Amino acid sequence: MTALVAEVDSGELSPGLSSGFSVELENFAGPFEVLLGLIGKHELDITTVALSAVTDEFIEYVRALRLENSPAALDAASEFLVVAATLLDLKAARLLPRGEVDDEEDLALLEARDLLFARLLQYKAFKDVSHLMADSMRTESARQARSVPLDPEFASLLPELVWRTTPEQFAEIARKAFETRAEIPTEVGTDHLHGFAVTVRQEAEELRLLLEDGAEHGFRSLIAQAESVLVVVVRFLAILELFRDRAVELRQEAPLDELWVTWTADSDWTSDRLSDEHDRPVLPEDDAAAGPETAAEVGS
Amino acid sequence: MSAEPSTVPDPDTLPGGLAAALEAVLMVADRPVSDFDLAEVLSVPVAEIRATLDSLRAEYDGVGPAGGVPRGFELRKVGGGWRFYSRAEFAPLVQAFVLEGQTSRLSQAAMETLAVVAYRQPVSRARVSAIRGVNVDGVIRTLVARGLLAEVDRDPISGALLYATTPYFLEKLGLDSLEELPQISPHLPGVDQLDEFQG
Amino acid sequence: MSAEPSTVPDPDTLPGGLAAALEAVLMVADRPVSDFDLAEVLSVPVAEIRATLDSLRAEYDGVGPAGGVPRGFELRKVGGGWRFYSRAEFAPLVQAFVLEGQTSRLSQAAMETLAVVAYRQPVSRARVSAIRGVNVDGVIRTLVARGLLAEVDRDPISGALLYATTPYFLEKLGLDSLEELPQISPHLPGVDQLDEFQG
Repeated sequence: MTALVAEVDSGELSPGLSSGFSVELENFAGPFEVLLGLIGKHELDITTVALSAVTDEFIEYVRALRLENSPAALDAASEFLVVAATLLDLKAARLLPRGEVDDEEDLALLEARDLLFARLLQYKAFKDVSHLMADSMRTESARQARSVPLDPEFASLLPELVWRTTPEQFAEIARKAFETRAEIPTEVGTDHLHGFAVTVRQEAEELRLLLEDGAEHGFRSLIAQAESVLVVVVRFLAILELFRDRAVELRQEAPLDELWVTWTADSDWTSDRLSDEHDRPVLPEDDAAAGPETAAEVGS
Repeated sequence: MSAEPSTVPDPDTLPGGLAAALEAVLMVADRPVSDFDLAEVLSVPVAEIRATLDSLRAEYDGVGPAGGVPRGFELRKVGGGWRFYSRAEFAPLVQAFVLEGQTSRLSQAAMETLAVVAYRQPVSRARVSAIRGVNVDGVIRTLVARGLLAEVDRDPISGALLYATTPYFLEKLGLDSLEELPQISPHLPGVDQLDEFQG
Repeated sequence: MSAEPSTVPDPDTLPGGLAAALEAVLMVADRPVSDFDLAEVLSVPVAEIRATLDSLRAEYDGVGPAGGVPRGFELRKVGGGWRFYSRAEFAPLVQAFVLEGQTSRLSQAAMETLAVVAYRQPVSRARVSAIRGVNVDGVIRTLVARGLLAEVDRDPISGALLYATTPYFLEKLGLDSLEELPQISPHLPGVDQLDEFQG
């Protein structure tokens, strides 16, 4: 992240980022960080920030990233696009005549602005406090806790070990211990319930299995196994999400024609990359308000 | 399995009394030991344990009634219990002998993630991601492997794993409990309204 | 005192002087430390180190010039090195504390950690942490205390301690040698790539 911040601080925002811009995912600090950097550079109070300058610069920054960098860096930079989209909305909102917010859409845009500010303020608070915590840790690391092996005289007093594990069982424990690394479950299976939650993430994973061969698949074949209309809808939304994440390419010859889907993401792609609004299934009564993007409860 | 009470001598009958008994026990501890655990093992009221540890701490710091110079070690109450530490002033010397446990500095990303979890725990990765604006899966995995965070629960609705800080985290910050974390409100204008916005 | 251009401060300039510096080091060193090692790192003649340690020992035993009562810890020279121990008189109390909460069975976490070490030995704690995804320091200490694992070596590069299983472990499993451990499939996802994980 240091590279990003340094660049923002030094004002090197115009295309010409060749000066050692490198993104390491571990250290990638994200769009809020960059936004804060921009705001700092303009010495603006983030509660009253004039958005247009920051928005233009931010979009310019994203564009520069896209022009100048390898696909790997682009991959990391894709996180920017969500914020860039919000900023674009905000910019549009700014063009609206002041005071005329009776239109539902205008209201939504203004709310989007408040939301972005709120998130930015919140992020700034955590960032500030993380510096305090880092200071404490640094001070604290000068002290070393006593942690020494138990004297043999005491160790020998431990009760004799009861051991009933056979070598085969032991090997099985080892096998599992090595395996857990590969797949850490992030959700509990709910299939045994009467109705089950359909999430965009789950459907994205399903799609991945179907598409991973790299061939072009028609949408109809992708929904052939779907158990319900809701699964079809959520699966379609998942395709849109995957498209936004550049995990798939879409082709459609004519309106209402077959939609052709091709998998293009790297082998290390996981559905965790999809934006987080999807991993919280909503209750049925929330469906209308939450919109189709989240998840739906399937009754039977 | 606990030892028979009869075999454990009354610390007052031993040379050095309760203070020395506490020193002896803490000498073999490899984690912070709470007042209560000490009170139970020694069969002494918690209040007496606390008072004795407080005066030992003062004595080691060279500020006890007897005065004197600070010792090279100190007794501290962190992470919910008492433990012996080397005194900070001697860090360069100590580091020449203790290789293990010298943890490399955490990245800024890791510190921010840790801060969010500390103040919002128990919390899902998705929630932390939303606050930080980036995917935090890798960072959280590192923090769990470092022993600073732990998976503590699952969200009853989404089934998502929830993360919280560990006693080890408190120790690393030199805090006895989460209540001692610095207040976040001064850093957070309009904090009351923000909860509604969290993704 | 030699004027080494090092970052290690002169102990005489620190509060408590050389005695406190020795206390700091010995309180947290995880194995006995020799006079010579102490002399070298502190840049103090060996004779001075020995004299200071002897007077610390006498002070802790309550027989120093200042008199006083024995402390709960003592300084002992064992196997060519100095280390803090609980004073022998308090052994019954220390035992009670050590045995508190101990069971005759290994926890699931301990069993898994043991399995990882068995199939990866010799291996550092950091590496086992990375494989298990949790901090394993405490568990490994338990396994060492139980005689199932031993420190066998140091990593030539990082200096980290390396752990391996013991003959007692083989005895418990009923095996003659490590070669008799059942094979775990080399095609398992994860096992091949594990070398990439560096805690």
